[in-house]
Amino acid sequence: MDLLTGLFTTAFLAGGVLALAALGEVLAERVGVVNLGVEGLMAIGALTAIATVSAFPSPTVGFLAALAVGALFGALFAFATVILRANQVLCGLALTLMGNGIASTIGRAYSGMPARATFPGIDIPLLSSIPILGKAFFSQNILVYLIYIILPVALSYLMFRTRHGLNLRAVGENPAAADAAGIPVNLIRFVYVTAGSALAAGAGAYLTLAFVPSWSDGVVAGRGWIAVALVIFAGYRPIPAVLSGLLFGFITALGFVGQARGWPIAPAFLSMLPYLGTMAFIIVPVLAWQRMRLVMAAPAAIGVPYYRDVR
Amino acid sequence: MSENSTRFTAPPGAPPLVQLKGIAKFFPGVIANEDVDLDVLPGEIHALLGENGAGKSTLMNILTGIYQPDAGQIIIDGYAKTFATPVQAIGSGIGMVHQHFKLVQAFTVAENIHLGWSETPRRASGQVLEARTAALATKFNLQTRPAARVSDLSTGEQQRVEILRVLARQARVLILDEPTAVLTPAEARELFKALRDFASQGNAVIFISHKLDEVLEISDRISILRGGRKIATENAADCNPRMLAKLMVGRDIVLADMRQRRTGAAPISQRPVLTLANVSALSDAGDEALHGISLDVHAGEIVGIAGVAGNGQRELSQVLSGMRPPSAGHLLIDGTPVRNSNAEAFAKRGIGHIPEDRLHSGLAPALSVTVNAVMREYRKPPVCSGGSYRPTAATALAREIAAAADVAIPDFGMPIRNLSGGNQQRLVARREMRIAHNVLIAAYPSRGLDVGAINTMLRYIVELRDAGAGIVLISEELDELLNLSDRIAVLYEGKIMGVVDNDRADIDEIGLLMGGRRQAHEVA
Amino acid sequence: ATALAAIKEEDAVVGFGHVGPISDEGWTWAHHQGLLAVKQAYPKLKKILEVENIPYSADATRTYRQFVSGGANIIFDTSSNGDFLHAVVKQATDVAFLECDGRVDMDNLGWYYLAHWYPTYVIGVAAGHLSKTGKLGYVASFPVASVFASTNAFLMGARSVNPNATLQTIAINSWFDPQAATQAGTALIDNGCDFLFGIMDEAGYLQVAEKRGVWAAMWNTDIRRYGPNSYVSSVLIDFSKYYVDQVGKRLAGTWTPTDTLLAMGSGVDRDKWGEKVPSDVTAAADAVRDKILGGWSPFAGEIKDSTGKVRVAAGQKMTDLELYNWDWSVEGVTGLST
Amino acid sequence: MAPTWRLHRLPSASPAIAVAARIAAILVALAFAGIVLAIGGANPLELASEVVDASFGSSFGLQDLGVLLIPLILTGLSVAVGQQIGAWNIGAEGQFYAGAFCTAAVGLFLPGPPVVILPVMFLAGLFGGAVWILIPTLARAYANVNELITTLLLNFVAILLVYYVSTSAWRDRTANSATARLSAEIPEFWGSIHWGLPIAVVLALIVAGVLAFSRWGYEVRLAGSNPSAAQYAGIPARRHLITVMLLSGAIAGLAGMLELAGTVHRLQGGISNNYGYLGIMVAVLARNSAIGVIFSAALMAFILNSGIILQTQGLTTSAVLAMTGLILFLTAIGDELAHYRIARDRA
Ligand SMILES: Nc1ncnc2c1ncn2[C@@H]1O[C@H](COP(=O)(O)OP(=O)(O)OP(=O)(O)O)[C@@H](O)[C@H]1O
Ligand SMILES: Nc1ncnc2c1ncn2[C@@H]1O[C@H](COP(=O)(O)OP(=O)(O)OP(=O)(O)O)[C@@H](O)[C@H]1O
Ligand SMILES: [Mg+2]
Ligand SMILES: [Mg+2]
Repeated sequence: MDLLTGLFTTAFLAGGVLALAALGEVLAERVGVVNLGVEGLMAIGALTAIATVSAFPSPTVGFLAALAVGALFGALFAFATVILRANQVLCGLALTLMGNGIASTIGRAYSGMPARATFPGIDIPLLSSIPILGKAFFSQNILVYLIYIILPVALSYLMFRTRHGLNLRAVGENPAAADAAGIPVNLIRFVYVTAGSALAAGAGAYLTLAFVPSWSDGVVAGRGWIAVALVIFAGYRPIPAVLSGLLFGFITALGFVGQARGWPIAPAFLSMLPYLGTMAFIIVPVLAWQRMRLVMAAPAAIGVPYYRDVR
Repeated sequence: MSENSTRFTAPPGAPPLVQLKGIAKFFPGVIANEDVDLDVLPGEIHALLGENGAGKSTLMNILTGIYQPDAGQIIIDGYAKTFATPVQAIGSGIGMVHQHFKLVQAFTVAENIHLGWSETPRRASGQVLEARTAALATKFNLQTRPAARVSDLSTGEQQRVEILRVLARQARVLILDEPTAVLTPAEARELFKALRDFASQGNAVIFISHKLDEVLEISDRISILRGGRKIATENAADCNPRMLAKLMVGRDIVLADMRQRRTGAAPISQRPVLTLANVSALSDAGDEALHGISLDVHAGEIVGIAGVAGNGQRELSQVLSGMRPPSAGHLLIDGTPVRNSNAEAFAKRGIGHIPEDRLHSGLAPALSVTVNAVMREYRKPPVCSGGSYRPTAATALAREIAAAADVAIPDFGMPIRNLSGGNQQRLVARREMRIAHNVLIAAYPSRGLDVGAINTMLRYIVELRDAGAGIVLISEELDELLNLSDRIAVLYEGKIMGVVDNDRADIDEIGLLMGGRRQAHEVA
Repeated sequence: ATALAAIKEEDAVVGFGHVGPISDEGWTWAHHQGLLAVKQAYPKLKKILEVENIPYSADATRTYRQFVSGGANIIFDTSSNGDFLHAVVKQATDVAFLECDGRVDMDNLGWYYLAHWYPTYVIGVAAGHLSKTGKLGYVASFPVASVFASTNAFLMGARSVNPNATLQTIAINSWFDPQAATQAGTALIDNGCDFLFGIMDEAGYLQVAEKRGVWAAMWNTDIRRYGPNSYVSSVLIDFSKYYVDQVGKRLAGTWTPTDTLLAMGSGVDRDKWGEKVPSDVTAAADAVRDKILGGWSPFAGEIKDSTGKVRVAAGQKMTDLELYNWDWSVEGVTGLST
Repeated sequence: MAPTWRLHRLPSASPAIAVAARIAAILVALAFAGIVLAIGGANPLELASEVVDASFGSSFGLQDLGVLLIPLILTGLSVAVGQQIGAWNIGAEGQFYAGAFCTAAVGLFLPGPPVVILPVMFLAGLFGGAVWILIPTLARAYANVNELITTLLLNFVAILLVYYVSTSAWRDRTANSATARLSAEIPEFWGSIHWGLPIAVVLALIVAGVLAFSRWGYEVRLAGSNPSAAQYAGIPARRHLITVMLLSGAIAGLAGMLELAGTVHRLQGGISNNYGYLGIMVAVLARNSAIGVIFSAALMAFILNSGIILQTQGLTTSAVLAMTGLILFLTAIGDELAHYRIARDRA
């Protein structure tokens, strides 16, 4: 396979994990809740998917099961942070610990088993024969299309083109105003935090059903944190979130290609590339265009619990 | 009240639109409302009066489903209702424009109008919402800019958005909580007309205000709350300001002419203490907000700045207090030009500043009363000496300021946001007066205060003037300006349209200047 | 050093500290098999303590100290914790310590490791036969000694068949990151490699090789099920005999610290060849294996390093300790030394 | 009317109730874990007594706690200091490594007696941490770039850098992917506890003191709480933001320095056991109080140390991890519930 095509192929594959997790976090943060449990949720999702396909060898069932279990843990987190209004940072970090711990405890039984079913690649006729990008993008598994096209477009449409999207964004911007306008703040927060958690778990499932199709303890390897960072980078918007996941995946892949090609840079420094590159992509545009600050602004009520009775 | 002929008359025996019975609401250690009965009839404008903290907002928050009453009943059209959430209240035709606007700053006007509204089309793109908003604005005759972000709007514009939002939802009861009077007299008249029209269709308006004249002008009946209880409901025709003030506060309030100087008061100085020479300044967004302003302030005089909020007042007060450097022109203190603007240096030279938004720019709401009280004097002994900060000395100073401001504070360590807005305002004023031996910039010092508190506040200002400080009084209350100022400058779109000597001032002329017209004959 | 006093089996406590989870199907799993062998050999042991995922930090000291407090008589650190372990070794002089890949001796501390370069050379021979492009790929963690030995032995094996073979390494800069290993494997294949080898615990790059239809060989255990068509072999490790032996000595009162490199055939070997590997290839490779078992060493001069400098003169033979401490790349290996 | 009871939320919880809620949360978490363990066939009470015994019953246990406390206090302090000015320093982990890196550079290459070297190392640690947060600081101060993401990203870079030097240029042939032992070590004063512990505690007290009793501390609090009020009072908020963030980084760098020169002695990958991230929890548990950090770090050290003890008792790492998470989760909930008071209303 041509080198560039390979580069894009792994970029799409690796970026998908980050993109899906970041999409989940966009949902939570858009309604004003910071969920630092992404890393743990991904572990739970990765395990659930493997465990499920080992019983029902269908990747779709495995993926859906991961979404469901992710939603369950997300609901627990949402109950604590939205209903009881406990500290979001602490609960999120605790969720990560719990998720990792539970996943690797239960995961013992599933280590060393290749996924019994994975998402196969589908060649899209015509499109897949476009040079370079065709093979890289249009002969991927179905999840890749879900992550790169269907979800971001749908979520972006939902958020910015519908009544419901208007309401949910208002909840993240000014819950008191949303409440006074008759929007059920806690319900919306609960639902989106839960849904976002489901997507984070889905990112884990994507790992074990498509990317590295097997479970091993620690398979998430810190990507949950990157996803959280990318959400800020993407200005809390779905399409940029997905693109930033792709960008990160691309720079990572570039580092490996650099090693394979024998670039005269120490591997450790090539491995730093994605982090430094992301930083540059954050800082430089803001320095260059003042307006970016407005566009990138976080929802105003992010991280703040809402109490109707307290001013 | 008689000028409007098309009064709505409810059919005999029709139930009140809204009836509150025995409403009570308790907060930790506070009785916000107790045993409140209130009837609001179709077709009437019903004013709600009361001191700061009397429980007006709380009562209305109960009626709109934001708070749950601890006792009592809400009856709409004769049917008992429970409003567990604001949606249910909206569903029953109750809409409220809150004292603290409930708008999403990052959203456009159109988006705010359509928030949480069941009639918003499911598929709602920016253009669709903006078109609908424009249509609504025309229908209800309320000027708005549908595509503008709320954070770019003046307070007055924001208020219009709030009203439009409520009206669009076919509210039958419109509650206005201290519509902070950010309108020119003409605009206010327009609003009142809109309210009258609204009421004349069989709807009702509940109008909360501290401005007694306005209340008398607009309302049919007036209810008065004191200490959470309803004291009285009167026909507006039977009331006068003095009597209302007495009912609210429980004692007589004397509204003196503040321009009287007591004997021994400092005279107006010959030389200005503060001079603006052709000063321009940029706004936060980077646009020029002040264009070549020239103004002198003399010791012992009050210079009023009239104008609709949002015409550069914020920038002007910041330039005058050293928080914002002029982009062009000169600023002179005591005749010497100031090179770098710095709030600290200005404070040192005796320039105090009561900011427009006291809670968010003059205070750190989450920090203690002490920390906030010493904000202007912490740099010098006894609070600080040689880099060390002495909490006990700071608390002692805070006590002194609180005593002078006549505010009782149970615990100087509690966050200042727990104080009522009125008390915050008094503390800020006293704090600034301590350093303002040269000039005091007072931006909307009486905004949101009840009559009693306004009286106190204005007395403070006069006291300071008499002690020989120059005062810049920024206000949208023409009455207040006329009552205090020696001269009135009118600000419009960042320019001074004219400076009027109080003795020769004419309300209508000032009103026109505020609207951007220089001469009376331009009116077409 | 004098031997530590004997203890009765019923009173004895054995400790195992691992770097990863025993479920890793790799390094730690293999050591855990050793533990199971000890359990079977000495069924009356009072207790076997085992802790996984010991971080390479001061936490290791805390853990081993807990072993000592828990009454351990002999402790295996299955992945060198260096100073973190030695701090405890110095304090607990009546406890026998064994550090895998340790390199340091004390009165009550010995070390052990595997002469993995021999089976690796054998697999390299197979790779020389199987690779059509002559471009071999290696997924590495960090440029540490075991990685140098592994890459060098592998390429030397391949070059014994195909003198033009080259080895491209990619270091993922982590000991464990299946996602990165997968990407690294992909990048190697995209760059023309048709045989992947590496030092990873999990099967990431094997699964890539399977998908892309190239050959792959692994470390530690038999994980051919991840890539039945690609699997060539594995550097199979087995500590059972060694562990049973050491525990036996400790019980008998004859334990003294030793340095041990487990030889091919007793602790380390190639795995059973993959089903798809042609029999002529396996035969050729196994012939080399037999030669090594017979005492021949492939690690003899002349050996040049990647800059072309002769490091081992003709006629000279590298000792096992030199092989163990290898820290330069042989000619043809790219990506490790910079 | 019958007396009615209702739930009130107070703006701040009384300290006694807050402590009680925290203890209750931990007990509930432990009870839950105990039940799970009992179902799995273990004896939770025995395990519990083992943990307490191993932590407090022996001098070794206390030493382990003490050594663990040092990095936790400092990274917690680092995060808490950043919060004073409203900055989230998620990068204490990276600054820890950077501090250790600079310390190692001094310890490996600067000749001299320990009395000279140790102070230089101390400064190097502070310097390394501060340098590592410099770009996030400037980006936040001058371009308002969210420091949360920039500091986080730099963690990964710092870790890679340390792995790189300790496996290549600075590697010691006799050690396994680590540098040689540093030329100077912080002396120990009780068992394995070195002078880093008093340094960390004193530093926390100093920071608390400076924040409470200096003009600078006053200005920082004001600027952190409300930047517009700071502008109003003529406080140079940007300058304070920069100093405080650099200080936050320097403190985390010092944590790396003390861990390296006092506990680990060789630079190597993985010397920070997620101390930077744990510091976030320590600071949140302490509600960003510099003195509170000492206590929450002690709590965290006890939880972590108990985890190690439980592992030697046969519990898996992952089970211990899950339990730690549960304790923190319930603690967060307990902290919030402590604000509520059931009151009887005058009816
Ligand atoms: N959320 C709250 N928490 C605690 N106490 C409250 C709260 N809201 C209101 N109160 C109490 O209820 C009293 C009534 O407050 P409210 O805001 O209704 O007064 P108001 O009449 O609207 O005053 P103003 O004229 O200043 O707006 C206040 O004095 C306060 O003590
Ligand atoms: N979060 C809070 N917790 C407890 N009490 C509060 C809180 N917020 C406000 N209060 C109480 O509310 C009272 C009044 O507050 P409020 O903001 O309604 O003032 P206000 O009466 O409306 O004054 P103004 O009209 O000048 O703004 C104060 O006495 C204060 O003790
Ligand atoms: Mg009010
Ligand atoms: Mg008020």
